[in-house]
Parts: sequence; structure tokens; C-alpha cells
Amino acid sequence: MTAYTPDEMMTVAAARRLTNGAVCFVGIGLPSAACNLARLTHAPDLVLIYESGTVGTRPTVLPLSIGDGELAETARSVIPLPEVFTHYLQRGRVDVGFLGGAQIDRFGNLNSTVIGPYDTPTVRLPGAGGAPEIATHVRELLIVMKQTARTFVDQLDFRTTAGFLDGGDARSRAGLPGGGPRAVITNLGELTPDPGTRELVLSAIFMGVTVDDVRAACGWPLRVADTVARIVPPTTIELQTLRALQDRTREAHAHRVRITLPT
Amino acid sequence: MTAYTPDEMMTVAAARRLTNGAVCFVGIGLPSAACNLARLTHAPDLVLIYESGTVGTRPTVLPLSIGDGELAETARSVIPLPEVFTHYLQRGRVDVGFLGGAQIDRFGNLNSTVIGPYDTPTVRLPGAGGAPEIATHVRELLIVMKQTARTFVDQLDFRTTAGFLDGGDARSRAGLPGGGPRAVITNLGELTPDPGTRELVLSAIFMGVTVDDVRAACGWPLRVADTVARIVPPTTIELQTLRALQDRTREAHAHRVRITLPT
Amino acid sequence: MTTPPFLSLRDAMARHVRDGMTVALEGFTHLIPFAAGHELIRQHRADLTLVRMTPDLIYDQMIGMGCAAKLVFSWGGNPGVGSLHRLRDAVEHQWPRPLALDEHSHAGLAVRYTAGASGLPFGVLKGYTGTDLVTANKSQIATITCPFTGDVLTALPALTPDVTILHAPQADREGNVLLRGIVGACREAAQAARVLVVTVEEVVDQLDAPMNAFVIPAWQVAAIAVVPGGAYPSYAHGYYARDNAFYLAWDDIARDRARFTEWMTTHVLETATHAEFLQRVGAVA
Amino acid sequence: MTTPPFLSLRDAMARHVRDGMTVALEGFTHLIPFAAGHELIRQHRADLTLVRMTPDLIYDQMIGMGCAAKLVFSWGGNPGVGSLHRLRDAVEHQWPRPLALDEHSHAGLAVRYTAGASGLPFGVLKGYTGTDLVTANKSQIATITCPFTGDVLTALPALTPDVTILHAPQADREGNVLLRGIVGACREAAQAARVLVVTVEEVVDQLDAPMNAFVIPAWQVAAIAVVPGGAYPSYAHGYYARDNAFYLAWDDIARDRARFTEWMTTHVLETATHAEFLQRVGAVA
Repeated sequence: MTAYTPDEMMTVAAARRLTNGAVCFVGIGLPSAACNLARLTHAPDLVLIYESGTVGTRPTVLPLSIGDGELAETARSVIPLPEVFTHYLQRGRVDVGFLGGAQIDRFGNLNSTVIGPYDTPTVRLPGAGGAPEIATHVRELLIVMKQTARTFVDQLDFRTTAGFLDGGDARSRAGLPGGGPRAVITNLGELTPDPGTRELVLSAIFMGVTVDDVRAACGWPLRVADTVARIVPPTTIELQTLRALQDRTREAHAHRVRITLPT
Repeated sequence: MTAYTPDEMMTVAAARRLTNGAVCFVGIGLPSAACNLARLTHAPDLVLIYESGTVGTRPTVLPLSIGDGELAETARSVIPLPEVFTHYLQRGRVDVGFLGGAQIDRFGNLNSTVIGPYDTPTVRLPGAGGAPEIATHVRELLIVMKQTARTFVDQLDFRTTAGFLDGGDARSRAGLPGGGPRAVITNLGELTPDPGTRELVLSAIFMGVTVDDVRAACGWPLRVADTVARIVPPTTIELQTLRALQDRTREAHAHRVRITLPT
Repeated sequence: MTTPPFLSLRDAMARHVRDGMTVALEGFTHLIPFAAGHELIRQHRADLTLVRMTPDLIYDQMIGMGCAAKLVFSWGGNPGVGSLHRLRDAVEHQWPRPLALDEHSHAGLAVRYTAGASGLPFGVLKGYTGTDLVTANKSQIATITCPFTGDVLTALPALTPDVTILHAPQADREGNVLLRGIVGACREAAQAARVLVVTVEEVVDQLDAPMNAFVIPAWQVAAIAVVPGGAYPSYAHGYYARDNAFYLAWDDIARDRARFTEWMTTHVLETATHAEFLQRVGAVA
Repeated sequence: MTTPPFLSLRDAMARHVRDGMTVALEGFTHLIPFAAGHELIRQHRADLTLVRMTPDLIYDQMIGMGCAAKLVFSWGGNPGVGSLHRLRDAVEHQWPRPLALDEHSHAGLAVRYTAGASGLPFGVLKGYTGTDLVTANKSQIATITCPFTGDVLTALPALTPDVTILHAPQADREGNVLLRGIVGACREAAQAARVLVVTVEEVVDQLDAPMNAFVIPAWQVAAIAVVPGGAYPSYAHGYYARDNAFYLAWDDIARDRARFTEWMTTHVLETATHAEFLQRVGAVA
């Protein structure tokens, strides 16, 4: 078994969560890597939708931004952005969404807006983007975040995106149609919601990680499942595919662009 | 001067009402003939929009239906029908609309829905189509109808489309953004709304028509302007252009279609 | 992504359309799914709520053959020709059975489809004001007030047909479907539907689809039937023209109950497939 | 139809954009009108309300140069790289001046543009529920009840920018403008605008536009400026790629106030045209 980084393990674990044939709303960064890894390994018929309007895209390199030309060229169709959100997401036609954030709480609610008060923030983050409605509508939400006691917090500074709100049936009472968070994939393992309280529970860990490691990296008293599964390390195929994808991506993004002006 | 039919005179009079450069929402039949006649004579830059989604179309023959292939092939762009009504009409981007109907009243309201009661009609007409919102939004509405005492009625059986409602400022009080009827062009002449009461007033007649003819063909006591203009007969150019257009159209619609099935 | 099954027209209709359903056969002048409508007549579907902006000849035929209990529509005529005599007979004389109407304007029905396509329970427009539509169809037309400006607008309920049926030029082997040319409200009717069934002129290896073409993804399609000439006497751009002469001829055929019934029996009920229909109607080269 | 004037970039901006206006420069990753934004900086426009789904580097530059009093947006980062440091500095430290925020999600801002494009005073979505956006931006977010189902949804006010500025691949000599590839909310921002100004890569005799292409009619365009490379470091599909390396390099340039100001002075203020800017930034072959 080759050595691998926690980032690689995270990406592989996220990829494994994707079922072949699922329709997936893809965000940039690790989710994009995970979705394309899944598509290039066990889930060749995964349908990828990027919010830029590229539907059914099959990029050969990962986009740096959500609207790279590569996504348009390999898409089944390229549609106006508003239609992605209305005809696909809001209409309930997306199975899986991927989100990250700067902060998460025990019920899978996310903050990507501010650290500190909204009007006088200490850190102004990028904001909502597609997140609130992705989390509202997808049947199954996957969250991918590095786990630290600073990011897994007792109390969000700002709730950008609703997970299970205050837990229990709060989400369905609020009328949110999608299924809410299915799993939180971290650099240490996976948290999944308790079926009753909807509180995130540590249910699986990566090799070389202990339950105490995970507890220490959490800002609330983390509940632990009765049996904590061990997640199988990346296979050779998974690692090779991911690294080849990332090599192609680095290569594609390295060179400067030169424009020929008309004379 | 060549002889001409009342239909030809009507079409020519309607065409003359169109200013070069205007954006025009075109209905099928006489309005379509008038718009294309105008485009082929004094208004080459008239922009024609058909509700089928063909924007900036320049057909060489008149369409039988509002969605003929000819309209698509000669259009600047072909867009989904809902966008014609939202992005163009409702957004206030259409200057002129043309409508007809089975009945009209003295304030330019139109009926194209039923003769008799709605639930038990003696004649079921086609219904609203684009008419209510064309009349709602265009800056200037032109109405083209043959005038008889049965069609120019004291009381509509059904108000499909709002003209000036009960007259005066009733239309603007109801919040209708467009300018309402500018003129009613008939087979006898033209009626235009009184600037105050908005009641339709006979303001111009065709050659060979008398004011009494027009009064006799009206179901309400028709008001007549102080000076009734005489409308100049079709010019040779107008007649030749219109007849050539209609000849091309007849020719194009005459032959049956034959489909080659794969073997 | 799941590739939809390629079925015969008979199987596609039998599998997805049942009596009492709300069914939309869309296509605006162009790409009207005549073959699918004829097959529903052959299968004696009944009590359907039929949805179309412009009922056209295909709904005239389905109404005259007793398939429909209700019509949701915005303009019911034979375009450029005159009346739909079977529609009129149903409304004026309840023949062959009464027909309920849920009547709108084009702008309104487009808003209803768009709301359905967008997963919203209602849509909003500036329209209907000062018309009798508002009272004739009270249960399906409401007002709504803008919470920012106080403007009063018209609200209409979303349309989400049980089944939408479209005719399209091409599908590829994965089942992605290309729409092209005049699309009317096809895209919205497709996205609004619970189940989408498509007939196509042909199956190709690669759709003739530029980057921003209207492509319906395979995973939204429940079944595809390959039916060349499936829009006739409507048209499929690039394949065959609209048979305007047939639209003109229909006026006489449909005017009389007996002549209509005989024509439908001979041309639709007694033909087994659309190819046979095209032969019998004299539309095959 | 009236053909819009073809102006220099300088004249197009000077004629249509004035201090205090609400201005949308749209384009989603693709076709971002950088040249137009730089020209507004050269003309020292101030007190603008800037609207964009994704502020991107061009608004980082305009905000850092003091052009903006307010930002209407839904995601403000350097895509795939990190923060927009000038946006952060304005919000966190009011440098170079305070910046008011009218903040939404992508779905919400798309709805606001679509409502503006549709001539409606508001738009509706299923969204924002359970988020703090609702309280942070109370005056621009309301609830609305479906008159048919009783469902409570979110209503947002229409966006109708005084001026929308787009960059597009082609205009024809009449002034019709082709959009192609990833269009983001460009069409809606164009239709919503009171005035639309477009920069294009080139003017052609015949647009490379298939039947259902996104074409903005000439009569909706107030002015066109031909600006080759006008989207750089964003991209124009088929002309040049996105300069991802520049987006990465910007992170360091923008992090420091002094370095940012010096870079902007050298590259934007001290260049007279976009061609000169491209030369100085080393983007010309």
C-alpha cells in the first residue's frame, strides 16, 4: 500500500459515497475532485452539474473555477445559471450535493459568511453562493471539511446554510424539502446524524486515527457511535486515478495565457 | 389606379400605422400581412416578434400558423415561448401590438372567447391566446376588425382583453402599463379613442365609404370626429408588394407534404 | 445517469399513460406529437385532463374521440384556418361527452408551466387584469401583493402534468434528447412533468447540438419511442414541413360528426402504427 | 430596429455610467467584462452600487480603488484560490471607504435578475429558510404565501440595474450580440437593465449563431465597444483561455494595500487603453 495524505483519504472517502447514476451538484475544490474520482472509478455514469450551467459534464482536468471552459466543452449542455437553480435544483431533480464551510455545528448547519458579528466581522468569508439552496433541495447532502476545534463549533457565528437546524424534526417542520446532511467527511473520519436527534455522531475513522483524536478536534462534546467503523485506505486504483487527475490539472493550470491582438 | 378590395385597403391602412424601427408583436392573419407589407415598403427595420419565439424575423412568405418553419429560419433568434412573454412583452420592450377579435365595444375592449354565456356558449371561440397581455403591455395597440353591427357591439359577451375598460382613466387606474388602443382599423375606415373619454370615434374613412355606412355598421351610437379624414387608397407599390407577398404565400402553402420513411 | 428504455410507441404509451391522468402533449405549431396522440386514441384512453397551450388538430381528434374530461389551454383554434369543430361541439353540445375547461392566456399558461418546471407552487404575472377570465376561472386565478412595492399582480397555480409527451428531432444512444427550432413551452412542460415520454425522428450517435442547445438529459426521460414522421401534419424542422394543406382540409373533415368519426376510424383506429397512418393519409413519399 | 453606436470603450463608459448609478458587470467565470471595469476605474467613477453574482477580481479592483458604495452579490471570493482581499479590507476595515452589502445566495440573486428581466417587481423561491441571511438583509428578503396551497415561500425584490455591462464574443454590423458557452446570468442581467452596454471580441458580418443561440437584439443595446481580449484574465470561449495563473498571482498582489495600489496605478491608471493594459500585464503574444 502506497503512502497517502489525509486530503487524499478524505477525497477518496467522499468519492466512495457516490452511487453510480446519481445526479450530483458539484462545488469547486475537494467536492469536484471527489466527484470526478468517483466518475473515473466506480461510478462512470455519475451526472455532474456545476452551478455555472454545465449539465452532464465530464472534465478531463479539474476546473480551478466553477465556470472553466473545460466544463463547457465536455458538458451535455450548457444552460443559463438561473435554470440550474430553478429547473434542476428547486424542481427536486438533484440527488446529491456537496458542501464545505468555515464552521459547522453539531446539527450540520454551516457558516461560510463571517467570523464575528455580521456588521463588524473579524473575517469576511465569501458568503452563501449556491450553498443554502443546495442544502435545501438535494435528497442527500455530503459535507466535506477539515476537522478542528475552531471549525467544528458549539455555536456558529452565522448560519449561512441549514442542516438539521436545532435537530429532531426541526428541519422538516421548517418545510425544507431535501433530506439534509447524510454524512460529514473530515480528515479524520466520518460523522453521521443520529436518526432521532439528528446530532452528528462519529461513526467511522481513518486508519491511524483514534476516537480521542477526533474528540480533541471538536468544539462540542462529540458523541461516538457504539461501533466506530474503520475506513479502508485508498486502493491503488483510487490513488493512481486521483493523482493522475491532479497532475493533469496542475499541468493545465500552470501556463500563462497569451492573447493575439488584431493588428 | 388599380382596383383593390376592402381587405387590401385595410391591410395597407394597418401597415401605414407602423413606424420604421418599431418593435412589433405580430399576430397571424391580417396583422402578419400588414407588418410584412410595412417591412417590405416604408419600414424595412421593423422588428417582428411572433409569440412562437421567433424574434426579429423576416419571412419571405406569410406563415399560415404562428410557428411556421419559415419564421424560425429567417429569425435573428428563436427563444422559448415563455421568454417572449416575460423578457420581451412584460418587460415593456414591445412598441406595437396588433389584435383582432369577434367583438369590440366602444372602449376598445375585445371578446375572442365566447358568444353567449361562458358556461353554455352558442359559439365557442378560440379564446385568449396572447391577446390579454399584448393589450396589457404594448405602448400602442392596433386593432384590426371588419366592422358590422354584430361585431361592434354595445355590450361584449365576454371581455377577453382589456382596452380602455369603462373609459376615462379606468385603464390606468387598473394598473395596466401599456398605452391601450391607438386605433381600430376596419374595412370602412379608422376609429381612434377620444383623448378624454377614451370612447372610439370615427376619425377617417376609406374612399367610397360614407359616415352613414360606418354608423350603420356599428352596434352602438357611433361618435364621429369633427373632421373625418379620407384615407388615401393603396399606392401601386403597396398593392404590388402585398399581392406578390400573398401570391408567394399561396404557392408555398398549396403543396402537400410527403415524408420519406426509413426503410 | 440511467439510459431510458427505447420502446415501441405502443408500449411507451401503454406503460406511462392511464385513464384519468393529466397529460400534456406540447409543441407550438412545430413538433406536435401527433403519433403519440393517435396511439392514445387507439388505446381508448379516457377521462384524461389534456393540457396544451394550443389544442390544435391533435386535441380536436382526442376530444372528438372521447378521450378528454377536461382541457387546460390558452387558444383553441385551427391556426390560420378557423375553428376546432370537435372542441366546439364538445363545449357547445357536450358531444361526445362534456368537457370541463381550465382556460388561460398564453402568458398565463406559460407562467403555470414555468412554475411547475421550477418546483414552485405558483407563478406570477402582470396580466388578466380587467378581463372576464378572472371570473370564468376563479379557482385557478388569484391576486398576490408584492411585499416590496405593494403592487397587486396575478398568481396562477403551477402545472405539473402526470405525463408530458414531446416529439423531438433526435435522441442519442444514451437517451439525451435534442429540441431545436421553435420550442414553444416544450422545455418547461418537460421539466414540469412527473414523467416525460419522448418520440423522436431518429436516434443518432452524436446529437447535432451546439454548446447552448436545448438538450433534455437522458435521466429525465422515462421512455423514448423512435417514430419517423411522428409530428405529421405538424412538422419537424429539417425533416419535413408542416402540411398546411392538411390543416386546411381538416376543417371539412371535422365539421361533421359522422365524417369525423369515419375518418378517425379509417385513419387512426384501423391503422396499427404511425407508419401505416402516414401511408393511409397519403403522406409517404 | 435601431443599430446601436459602435463607440470606443472610453466613450461607451463615459456616456452611460455616472457616479451613484447601480451597475451590473455580469459574466460567470466566463466573459467577465474586465476591460470595461478598468475603464470605469480610469474614469474615477465613485459611489456606484455594484451588482454581480460573483464579485471576482474585477470588483476587488473596483472596490479597492474606491469606486463602490455598495455591493449586491452572492459569493465574493477568488474562485479556487481564496479571499478577495480588497473586498475583505473594505468590509472588515472600511478601506478605502465603507461598503454596504446587499447579500444573497446564487439562487436568490438569479431570481432577482430574472424578476427584473421579466418586468415583475419581485421573484419567488424556495430558499433562505433557516438561514441568518434573512435577518442580516431584512429589507431585501420577505416571505410570501401561495394563494393556492398556503405554502410560505421567500420573495425577493427585482433587480433592474441602471446599466448592465457584458462582454460577448461577437456583434454583427447591425449590433446584434451573440452570447455563447457559459452565460451565467448574463441574459437576465441584460434583459433586466435599463441600459445595456456591451464590449465584444470582434464584429462579424454574420453571427456564428445556430437557431436557438442566445442573441441579444441590436435594439436592446445602447452601445457596443470592440475590445479584443476584453475579458482577460477571465476568458472568451474560442478566443483565449482563462489565465488561471493570474488569478493565483492576484492573491499576493491584492493582499497588501500599498502593493495593490501600486499595481493598479501602473497597470490600469497609467495605461490608456485595454490593449496597453494587456501589453503591460504581459498577456499579449
